[in-house]
Amino acid sequence: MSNATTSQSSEAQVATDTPLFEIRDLSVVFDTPDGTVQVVDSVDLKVSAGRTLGLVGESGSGKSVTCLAALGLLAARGRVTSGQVMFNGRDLLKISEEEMAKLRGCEVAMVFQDPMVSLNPVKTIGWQISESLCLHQGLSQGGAKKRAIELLDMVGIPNSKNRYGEYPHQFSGGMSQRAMIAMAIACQPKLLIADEPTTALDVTIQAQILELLSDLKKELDMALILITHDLGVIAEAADDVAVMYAGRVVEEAPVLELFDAPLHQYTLGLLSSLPRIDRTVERLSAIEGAAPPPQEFVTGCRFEARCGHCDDTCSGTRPPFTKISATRRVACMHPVKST
Amino acid sequence: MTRYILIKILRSLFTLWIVVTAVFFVLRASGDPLYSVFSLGTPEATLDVFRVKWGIDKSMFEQYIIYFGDILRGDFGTSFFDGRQAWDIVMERIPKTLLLGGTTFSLSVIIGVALGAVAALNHGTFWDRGIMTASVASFSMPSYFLALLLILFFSLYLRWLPTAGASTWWHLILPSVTLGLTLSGSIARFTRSAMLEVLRQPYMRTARAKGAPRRRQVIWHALPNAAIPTVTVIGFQLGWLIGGSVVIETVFSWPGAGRLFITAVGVRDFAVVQLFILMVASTVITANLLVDILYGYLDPRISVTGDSK
Amino acid sequence: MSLQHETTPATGQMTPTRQPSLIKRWGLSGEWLVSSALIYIGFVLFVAVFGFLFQPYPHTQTDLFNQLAPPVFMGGSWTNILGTDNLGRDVLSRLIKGVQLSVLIGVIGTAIGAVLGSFLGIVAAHFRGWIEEVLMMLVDVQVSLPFIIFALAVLAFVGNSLTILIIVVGIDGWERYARLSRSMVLSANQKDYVLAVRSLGLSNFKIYHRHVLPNIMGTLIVQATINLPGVILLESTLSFLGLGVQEPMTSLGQILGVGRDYLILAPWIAVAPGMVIFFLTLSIAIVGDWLRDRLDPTLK
Amino acid sequence: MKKAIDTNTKAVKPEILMEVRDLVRHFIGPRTSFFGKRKIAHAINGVSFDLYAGETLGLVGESGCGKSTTGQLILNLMEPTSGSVTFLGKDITTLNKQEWRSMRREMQLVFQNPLGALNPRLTIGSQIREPLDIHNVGDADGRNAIVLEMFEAVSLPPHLLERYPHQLSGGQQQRVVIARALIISPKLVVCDESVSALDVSVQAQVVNLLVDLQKKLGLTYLFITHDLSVVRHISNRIAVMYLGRIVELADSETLLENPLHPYTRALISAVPVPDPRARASRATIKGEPPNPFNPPSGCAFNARCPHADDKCRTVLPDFRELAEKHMVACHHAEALVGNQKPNLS
Repeated sequence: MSNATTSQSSEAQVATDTPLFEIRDLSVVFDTPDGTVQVVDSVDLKVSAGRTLGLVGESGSGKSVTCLAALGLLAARGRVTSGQVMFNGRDLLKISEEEMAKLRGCEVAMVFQDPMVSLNPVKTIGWQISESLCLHQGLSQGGAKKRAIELLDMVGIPNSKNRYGEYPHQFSGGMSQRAMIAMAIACQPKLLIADEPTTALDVTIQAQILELLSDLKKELDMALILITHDLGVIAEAADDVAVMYAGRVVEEAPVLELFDAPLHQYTLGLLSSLPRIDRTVERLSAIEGAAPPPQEFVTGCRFEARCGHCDDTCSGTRPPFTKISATRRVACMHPVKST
Repeated sequence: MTRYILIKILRSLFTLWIVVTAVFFVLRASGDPLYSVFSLGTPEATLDVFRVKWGIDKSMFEQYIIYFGDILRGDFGTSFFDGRQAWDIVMERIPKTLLLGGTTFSLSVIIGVALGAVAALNHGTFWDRGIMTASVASFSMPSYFLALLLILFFSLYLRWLPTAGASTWWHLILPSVTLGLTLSGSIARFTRSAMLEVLRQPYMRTARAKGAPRRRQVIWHALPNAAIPTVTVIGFQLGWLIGGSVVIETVFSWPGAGRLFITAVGVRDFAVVQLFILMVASTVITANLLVDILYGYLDPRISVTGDSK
Repeated sequence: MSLQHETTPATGQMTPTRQPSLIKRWGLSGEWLVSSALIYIGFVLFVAVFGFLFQPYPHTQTDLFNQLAPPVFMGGSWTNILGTDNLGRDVLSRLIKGVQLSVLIGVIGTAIGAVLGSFLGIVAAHFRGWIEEVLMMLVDVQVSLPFIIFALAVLAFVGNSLTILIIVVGIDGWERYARLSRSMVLSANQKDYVLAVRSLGLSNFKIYHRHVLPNIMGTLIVQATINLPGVILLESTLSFLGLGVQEPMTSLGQILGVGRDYLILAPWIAVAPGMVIFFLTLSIAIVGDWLRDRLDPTLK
Repeated sequence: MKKAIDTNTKAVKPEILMEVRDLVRHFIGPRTSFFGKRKIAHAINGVSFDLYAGETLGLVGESGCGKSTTGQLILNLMEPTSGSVTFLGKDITTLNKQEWRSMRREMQLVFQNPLGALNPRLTIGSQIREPLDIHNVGDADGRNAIVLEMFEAVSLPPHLLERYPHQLSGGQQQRVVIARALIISPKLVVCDESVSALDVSVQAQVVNLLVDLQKKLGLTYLFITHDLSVVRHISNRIAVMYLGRIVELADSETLLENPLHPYTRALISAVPVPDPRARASRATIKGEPPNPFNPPSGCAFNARCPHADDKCRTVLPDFRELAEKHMVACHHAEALVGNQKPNLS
C-alpha cells in the first residue's frame, strides 16, 4: 500500500528545513468561571515527514491542548488567541471548519489517550473504521469493509474478520488502541498525532503499541507527534524532543543530545529524578515543589520557584527561546553548562 | 437475551401481583362498602342479601382468594351500581382514553426530543435558554389550571374551540395540548441533558478528529448514545401521562377511563376502581419492560447473553 | 403529578460559553431570575407565616349580598381587593389562608418523603442482600402505579383528614430519595477515604455520621428542593378534584376547584390562586436548578 | 539502607513479620446460560510469601494480575476464599472484631489516588488526627502535638492543616495520606500504586519521603506497583505476579539482573529506559494476558511464552526455590540460569 509514498521518503528526510507541520507562537486560553487562564503560551513546534517529535511534559503543561488547538479540536471553553499552524503550506487556523473537517482524519489524524472511552460504545469497531474510509475516500460499503479488515490485520488484530463486527466493550485496552490506530491511519495521513497513546496500557502492551506506531510511521512515511509524560517512551521512540513546562516549550533538541546534555534546568532535574530500571542509585534527586497550575502562571521563568540556579534576571521577563545550535533551542537564562 | 427477558418478565409479574394485593387490602380497609351504596335506613336483612350476592360476607382473606381466582379466569367483578361487568364498563371508555393518550404521547415525544436536541446542540445560547425556561415553566404549571386558562381564552373568550366533550376532532385539541405541553417540556429537558452528556464524551472528539461533518457527528455518533437514557425516561413518563389524563379528562369532561375512575372513586365502586388500577399498573409495567428490552437492544454493552465473550 | 420532580440531569454545567453577551441580552441565566424567585418564595413564606395579621376577613365569612364581586382592577370596590366568591367570601382572605395550608402540607410532605426515602435507601445500601431486594421491589411497585391514582383511591376509600392527606402526599417521591441515597451510599462505601477509615477500625455508625452522610447530604437537599414543587402540585390537584383539603379548611387547589364552576362569571376566583401556585412552583424549580448547578452538577 | 538490610538478612535470620500461605480469592462472574453455572475467576490463586521486618517487598505485575487484591486481602479489607495470613504470630483471617481493633493499628494502606483517599469535606488536620481519635491515643493536646510532629515529618508546612484536600497539590495530598497512615505507628504499610498517579518530579519527592520514613520508623512496606523502575529503587525483594500467582520472587538486583521466568524477562524488556542509546530491538512479547474467567491449563503464561512446550500447556509449574532465595514457577527456568537478560546493560 505504501509503494507510492516510500519513494518520497528520502526527499522528505533531506528537506528538513521546510517542516511538514509547524506551530508558531500558538497561545490558547480557557474560559473558566473564575476568569480566563492562558494554558498554552506562545508555543513553537515543528516536525518533518518521516520523523517523530516527542512532546514531553508533566500533567497540565499544555502538551495535549497545543495539539488539540492546532487541529481545531478544543473544547468549547478553549480559544486560540494567537499563532499559526502551518501544514503543507496552509495555515490551519485560517481555513474554514469544512475544509478542516476534510483534512482531519485524512491528512492529519489523531490517536487519543484512553482508547476505551475514545471509541463510540454503540457502534461496531468495523463501522468506526469504515466511516473514515467512506468519508474521505468515498469507498462503497463493501469496499470500506474490505479495507477496514485489511487495516485491522495491519495493526495486528488477530481474527480481524470476526472482530470487525464486535463492539468496543468486547475489546481489551490494547486491542482498542490498535483499533484506534487503524482508524487513524485509514486514509494514510501525512501526520499522526498520538496523545499519550500508551499511558492507559500495561507495559508489555505499551511496548507492542510503540513498536506498531514506529513500524507504521516507517511504512506510511508519516510525521509522528508523540505526546507523553514518560521520558522512557521518548527515549524509545522519538527523533526530536520538545520539553514543555507550565504552558511553554522550554527546550527543543534531537533525542540523543537531549538525554546526553540537557540544557534547561528543568530537563536536567526531570532526568535525574527518574528512577531507572537499568541502574541503582542511592537516592533520587527530586525537584522540590510542584508545577504551578495555569492560574498561577507568571510572565517570567515559570520554573524559577523550583530552580536552584535562578537569580534576578529570571523573574519579570520571559526567558527568550534561544537558538543554541542548528537543532537546539532553550528558554533558560542560565542553561546547564555541559561538562 | 432470553434469560435477561425472562427474569424481567418474572419480576414484572411479581410487581403486578404486589400492586393488586396492596390495592385490594387498602380499599377494603375502608369498611363496609354497602353503606355508601344504600341509604341509611335500608334494613340489615336486605343488606345481607347483597352481602352474599357480592361475596362480601366472607372473611377478608377468603374474599382475596376468590377475587384473585376470578382475575385469573378473566372475571373482574360487577359494579355495585349498575350491576354490569366492570370489564365492560371500563372497556367502553378505553378507546377515548387511547385516542387522547396516544395523540398526546406521540406528539410530545417528537416535539420534546426535537426541542431537547436543539437546546443541547446550541448549548448556552438564546435557543437553549429559551427552551429550558419554557420547559421549567411548562411543568411548574398545574395542568388543571392551564386547562382552565386555555378554556377561558380559546373557548369562552375567542369561542374557537369547544370546552368539553369528545364528539369531534376539535374537542381533542385542548386536552392534548394541556397534557402534552407538560410532557414535552419534561422530555425536552431529559433529551437535552442526555445529549449534553454525550457531547462531552471523548468519542465525540474522536468523531471530530476523524473529520466527520457536524451533522454526521450528531446523527450517527451522538443520537444513538443519547437515545439510551432518553428512552428509559420516556418510558417512565407513560405513568405520568396516565395520572395526568385522569385530571385532564375530568376538567374537559372527556369520556375516557380516567374520568370514569374519578366517578367510581367518588362512589366507592370497588370493582371498577380495582380493574382500572390493575390496567394502569399493567400498562406501566409492560411499558417499563419494553423499555428494558429496548435498552438491551440499543446498548450493546448490556450483556444480553450473560457473558462478555 | 410527578413530572416536575423527575430529577433531570443538570441543566448544563455552568461552563462559560462562546456567546456570553447573548445570554446576558436574553437575561435569563442571570442571577436576577434566581433572585426574583427567591424573593417570591420569601414573600410566600412570609404570607404563610404572618399572613393572618393582614387577613381582612375570616376566610369562612360569607356575605350573601356580595357574591361574585369583581376585584379592584376589574372595577370592584376596595372592600374586597381580589373580589369575592360564590358565597361572598373574600378571595384575598381565602388566598392567604390557602397559601398557609398549601405551604404547610408541601413542606411537611416533602420532609416526610425525604427522610423516609433517604433512610430506606441507606438501609438498603448498608445491608445489601435480601433487605435491599425487598426495598428495591417496593420501589418498583411504587413506580408502576401513577401516584395520583393511588392517592385518589386511598383518600376516597380510606377517608380524608389533614393527617392522612399529609401522609399520602409525603409518601409521594420516597422512591426517588431511596434510589438516590442507595446509589450514593453504595458508591461512597467504595471511596478510598471510607476504605481508609474503615481500615483504621472506625465504627459503622461513625463512618456514616462523619464521612458518608456529610458527603451525600447536599445532593439529598437539592433533590428535596426539586421535589417540593411536585408535592405542592399534588396537594393542589387532589384538592382541586375535591379529595384533598376539605371545607372549612382551604388550600390553593381547593379555591381553584370552586372557581372552576364560575369560570365565566368570576374568572378571578380561579385565576388568583392558580397564579400563586404557578409562580411558587416555578420559583422553587428555578432555585432548585440553580442549587443543583451550584452545589451538585453530578446529580441525575 | 537497602544495603544494611541485605547484609542483615545474610548475617542473622531475619524476623518474619507476616507469613502469607496459599491465599486464594475467587470472584464470581455472570451466568453463562439460564440454568448455567456462574463462572469463577481465581483473582488470587495460591499466593504465598513472607514479609521480613524492616524490608520493602515490591509486588509487580500488569493490571488484573491480582496484586491489588493481594494487598486488600492481607489487610483484611476483603475476605480470602481460603489460605492464611499470619501477622505478629496471629492468623488474621480468623480474628474477631475486638482483636481486629488492636490489629488495625499495626497495618495501614496508602492509596493510589490521594484525592479520592481524603474526605473532601474535612480539613487536612482533622483527617490526619482521625486515627488517633479512633484509637484513643493520648488527650486532645497530645494528639495535636502528634499531628504537628507527623506533619513536619512528611515535610508539610503547618498552615496547611486548616486547608481542605482540593486546595493541595497532588504531591501534598499524597503526603497527607502517608501522614494519616503512619500517625498510629503501624508496623506494616501497604503502598498500593502510591506514587503512580504523581508527576515524575513529584514522584521522586514522595519516593524519597517513603524511604526516609522507613529508615526513621523501622517500617515494613509491601510496595504494589506496575512500575518496575520505581520498584527497583525502593524494594529489597521483588515478587512478580501473573494471573493470580507469584511467578518469581527474589532480591531486587538478582531478579532484575538475572530473571529466571520468561514473563519477568518480557516485563523487564518492555520497560522503556530513559536512554536513547539503549534503544534496542527489544523482544516484545506477543498477545495479552488471558481472561481470568477462562484461564489456560498448565502455566498461565504458556500462550505468550517463547519457551512453551507441551508440558507447559498441561502441567502447572511448581513455585520452587531454584537458586538461593530465588523462587520461580517455570518448568524451563534452569535453562535460563546464567543466560543474559534481554536488553539491559
